[in-house]
Amino acid sequence: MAIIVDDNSRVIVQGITGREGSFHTKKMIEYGTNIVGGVTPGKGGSEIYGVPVFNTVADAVKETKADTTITFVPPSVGADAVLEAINAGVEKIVCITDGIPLHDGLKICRASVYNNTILIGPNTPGIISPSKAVVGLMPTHIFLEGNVGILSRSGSLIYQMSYDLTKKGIGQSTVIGIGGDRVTGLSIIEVLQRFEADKQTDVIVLIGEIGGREEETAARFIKENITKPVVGYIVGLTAPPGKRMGHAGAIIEGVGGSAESKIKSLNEAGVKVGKTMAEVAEIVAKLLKR
Amino acid sequence: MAIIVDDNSRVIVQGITGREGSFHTKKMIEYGTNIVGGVTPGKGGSEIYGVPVFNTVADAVKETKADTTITFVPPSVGADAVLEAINAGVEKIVCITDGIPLHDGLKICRASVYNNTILIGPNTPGIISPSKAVVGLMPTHIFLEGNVGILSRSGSLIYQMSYDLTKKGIGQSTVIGIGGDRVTGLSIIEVLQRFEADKQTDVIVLIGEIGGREEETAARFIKENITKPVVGYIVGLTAPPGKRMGHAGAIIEGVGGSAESKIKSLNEAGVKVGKTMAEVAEIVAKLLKR
Amino acid sequence: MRLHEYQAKSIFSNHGIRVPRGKLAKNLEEVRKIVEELGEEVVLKAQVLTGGRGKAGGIKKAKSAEEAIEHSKNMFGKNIKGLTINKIYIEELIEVERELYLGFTYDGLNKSIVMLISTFGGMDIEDIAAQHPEKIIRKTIDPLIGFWDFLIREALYELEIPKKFFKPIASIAKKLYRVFIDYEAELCEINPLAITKDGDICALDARLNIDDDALYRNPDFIKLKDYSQMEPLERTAEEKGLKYVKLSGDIGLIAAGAGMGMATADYIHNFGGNPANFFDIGGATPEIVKKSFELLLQDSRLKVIFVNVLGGLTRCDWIAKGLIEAFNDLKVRLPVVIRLSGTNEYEGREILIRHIQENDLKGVFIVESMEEGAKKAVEISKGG
Amino acid sequence: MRLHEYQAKSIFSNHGIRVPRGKLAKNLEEVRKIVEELGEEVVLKAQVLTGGRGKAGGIKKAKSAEEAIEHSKNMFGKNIKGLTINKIYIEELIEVERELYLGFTYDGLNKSIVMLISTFGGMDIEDIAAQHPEKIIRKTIDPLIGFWDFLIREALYELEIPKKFFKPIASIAKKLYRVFIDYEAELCEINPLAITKDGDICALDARLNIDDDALYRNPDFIKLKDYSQMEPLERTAEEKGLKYVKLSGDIGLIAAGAGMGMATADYIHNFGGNPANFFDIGGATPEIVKKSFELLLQDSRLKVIFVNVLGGLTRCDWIAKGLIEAFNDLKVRLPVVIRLSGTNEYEGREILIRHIQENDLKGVFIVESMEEGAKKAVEISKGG
Repeated sequence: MAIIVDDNSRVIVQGITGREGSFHTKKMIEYGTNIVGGVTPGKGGSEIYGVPVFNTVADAVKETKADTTITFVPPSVGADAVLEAINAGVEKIVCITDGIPLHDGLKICRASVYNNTILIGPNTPGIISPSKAVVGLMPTHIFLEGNVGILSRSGSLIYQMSYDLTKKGIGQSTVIGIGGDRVTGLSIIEVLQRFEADKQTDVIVLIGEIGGREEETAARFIKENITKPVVGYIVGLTAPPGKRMGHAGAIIEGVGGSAESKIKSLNEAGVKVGKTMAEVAEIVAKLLKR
Repeated sequence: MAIIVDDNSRVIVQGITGREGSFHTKKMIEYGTNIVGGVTPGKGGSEIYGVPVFNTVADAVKETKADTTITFVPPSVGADAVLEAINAGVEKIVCITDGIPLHDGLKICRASVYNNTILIGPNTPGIISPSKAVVGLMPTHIFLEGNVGILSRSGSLIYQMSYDLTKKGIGQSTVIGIGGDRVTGLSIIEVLQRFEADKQTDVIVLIGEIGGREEETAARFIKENITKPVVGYIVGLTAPPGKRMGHAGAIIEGVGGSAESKIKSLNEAGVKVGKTMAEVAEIVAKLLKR
Repeated sequence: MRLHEYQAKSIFSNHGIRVPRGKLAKNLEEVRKIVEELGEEVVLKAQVLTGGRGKAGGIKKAKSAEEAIEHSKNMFGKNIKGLTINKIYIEELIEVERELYLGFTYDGLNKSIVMLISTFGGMDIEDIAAQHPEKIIRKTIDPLIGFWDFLIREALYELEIPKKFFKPIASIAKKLYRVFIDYEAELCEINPLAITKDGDICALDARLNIDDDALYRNPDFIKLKDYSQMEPLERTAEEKGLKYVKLSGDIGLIAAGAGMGMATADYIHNFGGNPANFFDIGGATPEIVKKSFELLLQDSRLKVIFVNVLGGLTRCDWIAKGLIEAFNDLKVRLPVVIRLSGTNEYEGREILIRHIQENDLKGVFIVESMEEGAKKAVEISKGG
Repeated sequence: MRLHEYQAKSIFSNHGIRVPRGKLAKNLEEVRKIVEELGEEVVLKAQVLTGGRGKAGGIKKAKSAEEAIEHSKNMFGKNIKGLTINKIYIEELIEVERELYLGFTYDGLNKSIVMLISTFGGMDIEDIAAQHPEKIIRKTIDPLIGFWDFLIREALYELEIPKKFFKPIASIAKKLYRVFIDYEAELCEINPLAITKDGDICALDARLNIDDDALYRNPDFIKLKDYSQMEPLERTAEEKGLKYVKLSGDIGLIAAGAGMGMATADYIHNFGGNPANFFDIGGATPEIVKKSFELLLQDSRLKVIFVNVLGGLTRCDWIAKGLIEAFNDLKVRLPVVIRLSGTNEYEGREILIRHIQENDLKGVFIVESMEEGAKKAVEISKGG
């Protein structure tokens, strides 16, 4: 099981011959991800790490039957890469690219909804189903196969959270960064639904952060639809209001969106929220012992 | 049964207080259509023919639970009216308006697909399920309830076709004009699928015309998917190539699109094509006697 | 509304697409001046709103002003497919390495915009489609998502165009798409799009058809309409807002609805007659009916008029009123066959029949069906 | 990037939105000239990039040049929320009948653009939301379908605004939406949008925040950036392309990833310490690490630096190289606590530990976890 990606995923890499694309392609292949090809315009016909390179996603899909893509491209062509993949019929798109303009982001996220494409990101570290496949740039050695599903907007926090769990011997079903951009594709709720339906997942860890209203909305959803235990962590308690903290999303604007309001909503939905990620790991450990 | 509209449809009229809107509202109510309200910005709170008038479609839907709308508005606001209805969650939109700019048409037709809204038209005479409901501006007295489904891009031809059938005592399940514009919402194929699934319909009459490729595509679809007998009529045999014959769609451009090629495709799909509509009526009569 | 080449080129050029240097000449004097100004070998192109100019002698090269004037004498005032040449566009001659086709239009079936591109430029797209279907790349553009680089990239790889031309062609494609959107075009086309000997890209021809229904948003274009390129009756019809198309026969047709108009022409043909026109008065007011009669009565070819109405939006009572006004105010010297059904048909027939009886109109025949009317009209046209 | 009111107003005005007549003054002489030019009662508005100017004395009315100069003397050089006033925008005073709020921004949750409109203009939208939530109308705009009339019509009916203002407000809303789209804004806002005593509509204030990620497509705006409105260290960081936010404590933080940066600050706080900043070096090269150190070492408040890396895109070996360069080339007089995990952590730790041992660096502490590092840094900051 696990969600979205596993050993059956047929993955291509957009920007496979670039510096980061090739570095992480190698790491993904080493981890066992079924990388079936890559795309770099102008490099079609060549090979890298034993997989064929194509000029277009359409060619790659036609030749490799890929169902998943990961984009390592500069922000100025980030939207183009995602739309190319949607247009070529790729089912799942992991958009690593950080810095895609807001208005491009709005268009591609909406286009992915309209075309029933799963878009993870933009500005995501990717997704890993430990021991099955990684489609992303995570440090794979900190993950362990198991029964905890983790999701977050922040990449670095899913690393830390997984690390804290793995240190305790608690493994993960799938760990997913939904992306740190102002507008992203797959939503927290859609990931929660998938974890709820996933047989491998017994506990869900939701990492939220200040800004936006998604965690509050997710809390309501959890209360009504999620039967599995959910443990939360919210980052940004000490972030000053009105200052942008790196992430585009991580800025408190308007009513709500503060760490306190998010923790309150989650608590009301029966979600235990840890003060540190180590504390979250302990709560998870207790839940699993029951 | 019948398709798309029947006595359960809850219909509002956009532009209900206008000259044509009010004229045809009266006729629809007289025929028995369940007109539950209307929309004219600025006339909200008033009444016409015993139904309430609202300022916006959203208000009308909220108050009347309408699921169907018919738009009698000028072409310059035709797209706006359709998008307002889509946005208000109306399920079925009959867009009478003739002369909506092409680029507006492209947008609203695509938007209706993305929002799973049934859009009939633009530039349609509407739809009638005889003895149940008319949502359109057809001369209702020429229709008769029965088991023949009729569809056409042209309004005047569905009148003539129904007239020729009714004269022979052959009734119709639903008669639908999908719209004469260059780009329209509900496609021939989608209507064929609905007639195929409709228990009231035993024979389908497809009226095509020169221009476009839709009839050719429909022919392939019929061959593979439609089990009910289909009878065809193609208009425009004597239309000179390259001249626009009233209908935007009715111009032969590019390869295919001629009346001959359409008749050939239909014949190959096992569809009998009549030379006149009276001949079509005779073919239908024979089919029904079997 | 189709623009002339010179008009379309001016728009393309304003959008950053390279076109040959050129100017419009309306007489021989201007031809001389322009050729001397351009100062090199030139191409003379007749500005007529139809395809196939080249084969019809509407495109000529000239090396000198004298040669240009010679050619121009053979062009001015001549007809190509019935359209008079009264303007010649004169351009520098471009040395061409390779000719492509590039165009944007809509695709009703897919509710999309479509880009067409081919390495077989210079031919009609219909001919390329027929002879080298694999050499036309069609790229579907979602009208809500718009035109993105990957589409042109895919197309150029499929066409196996050398990589060095990707950027300039992509750039032109984006500009042409911009024209298509900004001017609400039905069609905009560069054919041929030349790769020049010096490696540049240049639009040798330009076609731009603007959506008539959108002209109210681009009112400047209405002024660009060249009525000299229309059949006189069609021009009068257009000026009066009527939907009229001239055909070659002797039976005048007035029908409510485009489909009905075409079907009526087909029926006439089926019964051995020849329609003189196609006239759609769908949704008409009495005034439109009268105006239509006015127009038809100017057509000396006609032997009979057939009015065929099965009205929905079109109300039979209004049609009847319009007919009566026509009978009262115009000299209707031709026989008229009338079929009147549909919305308000009882009211319409009643007032019409009363008028016919009261005024004892001889040449007016009320028929019960479309077949009957078509047969009757054909019969009269044959002198029956 | 947030523009000044006067910059935004110029853009709005170019898009056909009426704004009061006004000019920018940089000194008292200009103030006098402008007030005399405007020739009537004026409003002086401090151009500082923060909200709440009015309450902080940044907006004053004046009936004469003398009065304006008096006010200006109290403004120029003063601070509002730490930002220096060095420009005053002077406008004609508009007689206001009624104040509205109108703004466009994005809604990440719905992947949409959103229009906000309220009859409670002049207040912060946050305050309206808190005090009169029913008085803010939110209209979701599909970014692919765009802004259509029905949305503003719905909003105006919901707000029960008199019908006569529909057209002018709809017209301004469409223009403001055009600005939002054309300038790739994150936020554009007119607050208050005044209905004037003479029945016209006028934008009394103007806010325009442009998406930093899209500036490469609108390079002219980079020049408009007012660095005088930034904290010096933040300004240096921005100029060097670093992601730095100044906080109030004494522990310098460098973390890989925005989430990790915030979490590190939270952890520090949890253990009783106070972060002096937030610094995200996610995906950094060695050079970025060194530059970050350079910046932090300029901050005299600091007692310790905590480097917290659990790298994905960020490679630990690169971080280590950057740290070594910093140790070699800069005078690192502060203790440094380092946590290094993730991608290439073994390589990174190895070269770092070797360097520490070989150079016998005393103040550098390698820790095993985020908690340990946070505790150690707090301890040092407390003089431990």
